[in-house]
Amino acid sequence: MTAIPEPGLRELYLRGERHAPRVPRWARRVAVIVALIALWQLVSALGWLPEDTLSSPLQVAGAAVDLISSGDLGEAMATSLTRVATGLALGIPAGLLLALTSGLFRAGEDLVDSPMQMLRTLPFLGITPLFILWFGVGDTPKIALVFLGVCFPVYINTFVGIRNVDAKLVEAARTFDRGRCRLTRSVIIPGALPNILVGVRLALGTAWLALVVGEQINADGGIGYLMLNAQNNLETDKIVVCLVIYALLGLLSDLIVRGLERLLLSWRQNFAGA
Amino acid sequence: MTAIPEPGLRELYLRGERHAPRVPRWARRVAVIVALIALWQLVSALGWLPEDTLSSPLQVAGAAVDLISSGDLGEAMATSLTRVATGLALGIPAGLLLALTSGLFRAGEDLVDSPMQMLRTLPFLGITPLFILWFGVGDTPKIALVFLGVCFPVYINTFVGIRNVDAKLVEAARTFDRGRCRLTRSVIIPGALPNILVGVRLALGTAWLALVVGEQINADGGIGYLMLNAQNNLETDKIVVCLVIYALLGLLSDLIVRGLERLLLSWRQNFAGA
Amino acid sequence: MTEVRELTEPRTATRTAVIAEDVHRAFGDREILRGVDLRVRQGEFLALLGASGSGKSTLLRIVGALDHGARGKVAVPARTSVAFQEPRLLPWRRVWRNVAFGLPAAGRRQRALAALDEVGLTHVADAWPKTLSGGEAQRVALARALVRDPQLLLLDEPLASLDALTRLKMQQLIAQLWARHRLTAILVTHDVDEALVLADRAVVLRDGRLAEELPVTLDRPRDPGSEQFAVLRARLLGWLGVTVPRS
Amino acid sequence: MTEVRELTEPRTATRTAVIAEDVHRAFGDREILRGVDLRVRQGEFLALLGASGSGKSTLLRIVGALDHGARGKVAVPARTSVAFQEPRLLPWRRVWRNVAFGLPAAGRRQRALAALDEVGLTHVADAWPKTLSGGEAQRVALARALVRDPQLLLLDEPLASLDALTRLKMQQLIAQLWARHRLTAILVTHDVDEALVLADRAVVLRDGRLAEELPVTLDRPRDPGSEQFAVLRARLLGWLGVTVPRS
Amino acid sequence: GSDGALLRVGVIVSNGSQPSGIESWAYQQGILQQQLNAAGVAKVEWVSFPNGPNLNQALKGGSLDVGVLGDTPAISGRAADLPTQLSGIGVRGQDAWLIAGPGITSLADLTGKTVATQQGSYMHRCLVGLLDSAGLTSSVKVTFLLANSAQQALDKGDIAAYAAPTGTGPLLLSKGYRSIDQASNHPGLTGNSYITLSQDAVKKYPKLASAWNAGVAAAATQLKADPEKYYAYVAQITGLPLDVVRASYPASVFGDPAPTVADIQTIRDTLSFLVAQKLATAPFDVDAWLAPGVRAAA
Ligand SMILES: Nc1ncnc2c1ncn2[C@@H]1O[C@H](COP(=O)(O)OP(=O)(O)OP(=O)(O)O)[C@@H](O)[C@H]1O
Ligand SMILES: Nc1ncnc2c1ncn2[C@@H]1O[C@H](COP(=O)(O)OP(=O)(O)OP(=O)(O)O)[C@@H](O)[C@H]1O
Ligand SMILES: [Mg+2]
Ligand SMILES: [Mg+2]
Repeated sequence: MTAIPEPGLRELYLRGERHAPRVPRWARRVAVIVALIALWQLVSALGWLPEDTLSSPLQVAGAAVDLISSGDLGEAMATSLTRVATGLALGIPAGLLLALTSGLFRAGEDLVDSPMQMLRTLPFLGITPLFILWFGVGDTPKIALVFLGVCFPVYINTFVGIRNVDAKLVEAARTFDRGRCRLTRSVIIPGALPNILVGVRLALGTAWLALVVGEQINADGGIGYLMLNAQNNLETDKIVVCLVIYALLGLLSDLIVRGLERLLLSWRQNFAGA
Repeated sequence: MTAIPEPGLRELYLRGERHAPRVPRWARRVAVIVALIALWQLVSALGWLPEDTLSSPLQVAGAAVDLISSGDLGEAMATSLTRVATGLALGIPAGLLLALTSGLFRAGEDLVDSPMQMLRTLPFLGITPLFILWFGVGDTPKIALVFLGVCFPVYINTFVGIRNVDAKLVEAARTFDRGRCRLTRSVIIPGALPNILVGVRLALGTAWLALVVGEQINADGGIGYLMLNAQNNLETDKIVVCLVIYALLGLLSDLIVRGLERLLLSWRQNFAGA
Repeated sequence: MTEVRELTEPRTATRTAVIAEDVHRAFGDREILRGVDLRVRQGEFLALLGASGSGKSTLLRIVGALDHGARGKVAVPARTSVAFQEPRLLPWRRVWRNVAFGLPAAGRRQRALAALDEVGLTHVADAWPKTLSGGEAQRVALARALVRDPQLLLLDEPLASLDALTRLKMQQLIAQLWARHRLTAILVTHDVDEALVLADRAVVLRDGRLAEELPVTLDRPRDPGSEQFAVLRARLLGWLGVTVPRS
Repeated sequence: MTEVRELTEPRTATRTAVIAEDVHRAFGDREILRGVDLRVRQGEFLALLGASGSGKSTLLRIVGALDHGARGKVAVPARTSVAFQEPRLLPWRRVWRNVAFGLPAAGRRQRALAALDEVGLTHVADAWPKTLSGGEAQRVALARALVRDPQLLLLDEPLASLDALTRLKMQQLIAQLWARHRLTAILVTHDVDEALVLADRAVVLRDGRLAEELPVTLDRPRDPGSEQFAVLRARLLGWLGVTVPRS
Repeated sequence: GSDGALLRVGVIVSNGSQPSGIESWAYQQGILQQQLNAAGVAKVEWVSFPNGPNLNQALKGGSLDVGVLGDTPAISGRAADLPTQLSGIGVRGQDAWLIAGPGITSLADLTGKTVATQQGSYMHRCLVGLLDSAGLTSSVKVTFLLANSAQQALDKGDIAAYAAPTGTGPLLLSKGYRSIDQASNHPGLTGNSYITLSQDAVKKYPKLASAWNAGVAAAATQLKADPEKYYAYVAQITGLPLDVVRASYPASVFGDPAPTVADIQTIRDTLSFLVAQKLATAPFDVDAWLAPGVRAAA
C-alpha cells in the first residue's frame, strides 16, 4: 500500500528511531584535528610557513621526543599539573561558595559582587609582586594566581546561573521543602549546573593562563618555565611543543567537561543543533 | 474587623506591592566599596600594611593626581582603551559568529569546536613570540591578543547558551517561520542572550588581562606599560594606581553589562535571590 | 467505595483553616484582587471558580504563602501542599524523585511509588520529566501534592489536561484522600461538574471579589445526572456567564 | 452568526490534506504508535481523542513535521499552524509580538491586535508572557495559531485551561475561522462535547492505533442538549471508558 | 624612497617609555644622524622593549634593523641562528649589586640560604661568579625572579639576596637596602650591552656598523666631558632619581663601541657561561659574528 501524495502535499522525511550517524562524532572531531595538522605539515613542507616562524609538525614531534626522552617535559608537566590541580581544587569551590553567597542572598550580592567585579580585572602580571610579598617565591604564589584565574569565571558563571533558575520551579520547591539548604542543593544548584559547567570549562583554561604568568615571574620549573626558556633561546620548535601541550590540555579539559555534562545534564531538553 | 488567627494558623506577612528598599541597592554597593577603602586606609595608618608594599589609599590618590596632572595617565588610558575597544569590536563578533556556526549546526560544531577548545588554553605569554613574528611590534599584536582573550569566553558562553535554548520553543518557532535566519535572530539568540552577556562580561575582563601581556611585548605606551614601568621603578604607589584603574574598569564593565541585562533581559522570570 | 461513603457522615470540624481578610493585589496599575474575604473551615472542600484571568491563581498563591506582594490579612496552617496550574516538575529529577521531593528519607521511594500508582503512572517512575505527556506531567504534579500529609491542599486546575476517564478517577482519588485525612482543600477548576462533585462550597471570583457563593449540600457520592445537581450546575454556570437551556 | 451558518453548507473539498500510513513511533523500548493510518480530507475537521499518554501529541507532532524519528509515510500541506499543548510563548517577546511571530512585516501589529481581540486579550498586548495567567497564555497561543493563514491547523488541547464561558467563545471562534477559510483542522481534546460541537469526524487513539472512528453528521450549529448529540456523546465516552447512565 | 631609508632600532628600556641610552642621546644631539645619513639612513624609528627575547623575536620577524640589548639575549639569539651581526659594544662594564635582605651582611651569611636573580642576565653571570669565588656555589641555592619583584621577595624573607641590575640596584640602595658585593669589584663579572644589526640591514647599508659605532663613540666623548647633562636627560626620561642614574651609569661605561680583543674574549666567556647554563643552545664562531670592518685595532 503506497500513498501517492496528492498535489500540493509534501511527503515528510521520517528517518525512524534508530539513527546512529554513519561516522561517529568523536571520529569526525579527531578527523578535523588530524586534517589541521596535515595542512600545517603541508604548508611547512611547501615552504609557505618558514621554519623560523613556525616549525613543522614533524620538527615539533622531534623536539617533543627530545624533551620527553631528556625527562624535562615529564618533570615540567608534573610540576605544573600539581600547581594547577591545587589551584583548581581551591578555586572552584571558592568561586562556587562566593557565587552561592551572592546568588542566594541579595545582601550577599551587595557585599560580595562589587568586590569580585573589581578584583577580576586585576591583571595577573600586576599582582604578582604583591603575591610574592604575601606568599613568597615557592609554589604558593603560583597556586594563588591559578586560584584567582579559576575563581572568577566560576563565580560569574555560577552567579548568573543561579539567577537564571526558573522562579516558578523555586517557588514550587519552596512549598514542599522550606529548608534553604535543601532548596539550594535540590533546585538552585542543579538549575545553575549548565552554567556552572561553563564556568568550570573556562576555569580549566584560565588556570593554565595564570600559571604561565606565575611560572614566568619566579622561574622554578613547570611547563611555563620550559616555554620561557625556549623563548629566551629562540627555540621555535620547543615553544611550539609547549603550545601543543597547552592545546592538548585544552582538549582534555573539554573532554572532561563534556563527560560531566553527559553525566549531569542528561535531563535537559534543549536545542541540540541542526 | 480584625482576624484573630485561630490556634494552629500562622498569619502571613504581606508587604504590599510598593516595596522600594529603604537603602537603594546601588547605595549599598557603593557603601561596601567605600568601607573596603576605609579599611585599607585604616590598616595602612596603623602600620599593619607597610607602605613599601601597598601604599595607603591617600598615597595612591596623591600618585593618581600626579599621574593625571602630568598627562601620563590620560595618554596611557587613551592608548589602552583604543586597543581594547578595537579588540572587543573584532573579538566579540568573531566569538559570536564562531559560536553560531558550531551552535546551530552539528557539522559546524565538528569543524569549529575542537580547534577552539584547543586554542583557548594557549597562554597569551606563549603566543606573543609568534605574534611578534606575524604582526610585528605595532598595535596589531596587542589587538590580536585582546581579540583572542575576548573571542574564547564569548564563544564558549554563546555556544553553551545556544545549546541551552529550550527545544520546545525552537520547535514552536519553527512551525511558524521556517527561515533559519529568522529563527536564529528571533529565538536562538534571545534564548542564548543571558549566556552571551556572561560571555561579554568575562570578555570585558580578559580583554584587559590580555592587553597587559600585549603591552609588555614592547614598550609603547598604554596602561599596562605604565604599570610595568612603575614596577621596574619600584614605585609602589603608581603600581597601585594602575591596579585601582583596572578595578574601576572592572566595575565599569559590570555596570555596562548590568545595563545591558536590564535592557535586554527584562522578560525573564527568574530567581532573584532572597 | 467505603471511603466515599465516609464522606456522607457529618463533619465535625468547626475551626477555621484559612482566613483571608480584605486581600488586595495589584500588578502595576491593574488591581486584580480588590478586597477578597474568605474563611474556609477546617476539613472543608472549597471550589474556586472564575473567568480566565480573574485572579484565581493569584489568590491561591497568596494563600499558599508564595506571594507576599499583597495587602490585607491572611492566616493559614503551617503545612500546605500545592499542585500548580503548570506541572512545575524539576527537570533534573526523575519522576519518582519529583514526587518524593521534600519527604523524609526513610521510605520515600515506597511512598512516591504508591502515590504514582494512585495516579496510574508507576511505569514512568524512572523517566525524566521532559519525556512525559501533558496529562502525565499533570498527574505527577498531583501525586507530588497528594503524597505529603498537608493540613491545607491547594489545587490549581489539577485535572485540566486529563481525558474523561482519567479525570473521573482522579476526582475520586482526591475525594478519598480528602475524606480520609480530613484535609482542608481549595480547588480551582473550570469544570463546573468537577466543582459540584467534590466541593462543600463553591465560590466565584469576579471583579476582584468573591462575588458568589454556593453551598453544595448534596449527599456524597454525588450523581451528576441528578435533578438537584442540574439545578446547581445551571446556577453556577449562570454566574459564570453561560446559560444552559435545559432540554 | 452568519459564519456559523456557512458551516451547514455542503463542503465541496474532496482532495486529501493529510495522509499518514502505517506510522510507528517508539521511545526507547516503548512503542507509542503502532501503525496509525489516517486520511483527512481537505477542509475536514477531525477530533482526535484518547487517554492521557496514548500518543495524541506525538501523532500531532509527526503530522506537523516536528518529529522525524517516526517510521511510515506521512504527507501534509506546506503551511501548517500549531497550537501546542503548552503555550510555548517566546518569553522575550511581548504578547503581540508572539502572536505576530513570522507574519510579514506589513500590518503585522494590526493583524496581531485583531487576533488578540478575538481571544479577548487586547489589554495584555504589550505585556510580557511571564505575567499572563494560564488561560491567558493559552489564548495567546491560540491567537498565534489562528492569525496566520494555514492550510492545516493542528490544535493540541487549545482550550484546556479556559473557563466555561471563554471556552464556548473560543469554540465559536475556531468554528468560524475554520468555516471561513475552509481549513483542514485536527483538534486534540479531552472534552467530548467540544469534539462533537466542532468536528466532522472523531477518532480515538488507543493502543497505538486509531481504534475507533465516529462521523459526526449533525447539522451545524450543534446543540449539546439534543438527543442525537447525547447518543454520540455516550458512544464516544464509552470508547473512552466512561459509561454514562442516562437519567 | 624615504621609506627605504628608515632605520628601525629596537632598544631595551626598563625604566620610562622612551629610550634613554647613549645612542638615543647621541641621536638627540644630532651626532648619530650625521653619521647615519652618511651611511644612507634618512630617519631612525625607535622601538622600546622591556626585555631581550621580544626584541630578538622582532629582529627575527623583520620588524627591526638594529637591536641594542644586553649581552645574554644578544648572544643566545645568535646561538639560536638569529641572522644578526655584532656592530659593537654600546656600554661596557655595567655594574650589578648583590642586594641583601635583613640580617645579611656578607657573602658568607648566604650559606644555606636562597638568592635570586633574573635568569640568563648579566647579573646571573655575576652572581654565579661571586658565589664561585667565595666558594659558596654548592651551599647557596640560586632561584630566578624578575627584578621588579625583588623587593617584595627580600621583604618577605624568601630570598636572602638579589643580584640586581642597573636601575633596580641603585634604587634599592636608595631605599635603604644594602649591597654586600658588586660586579665591579671583580673583573669579568660586569655586563655589557651589544649593538646587533640584522643581516638584511647590513646588506642594505654596508657602512651602517662603522657609522653607528662612530656616532656613539663621538657621543661618548662628549658625554664624558659633561656627564651631568646626560644624567639629567636620563633622569627626565626614566623618572628615576638623579642619584640612581649616576650610580647606574658611571661615565666609565661609555666609550668607542668598536669591539676590542678583550671584548671578543668577553663574548667568548659569556658564550661558554651561557652554554654551560643551558641558556644558549650551542657555541658559534664569534669572529664570524662581527660585522665587517668594525674590529678595533689591538
Ligand atoms: N506577575 C504579574 N505581573 C503582571 N500581571 C500579572 C502577574 N501575574 C498575574 N497577572 C495578571 O493577573 C491576572 C490574574 O492572573 P491569575 O493567574 O490569577 O488568573 P487566573 O484566574 O488564575 O486565570 P486562569 O484561569 O487563566 O489561570 C491576569 O490578568 C494576569 O495577566
Ligand atoms: N521524548 C520522549 N521520550 C520518551 N517518552 C516519550 C517522549 N515523548 C513522549 N513520550 C511518551 O509517549 C507517550 C505519549 O505521549 P503524548 O505526549 O503523545 O501523549 P498524549 O496522548 O498527548 O497525552 P496527554 O493527553 O497526556 O497529553 C507518553 O507515555 C510519554 O511518556
Ligand atoms: Mg490560573
Ligand atoms: Mg498531549
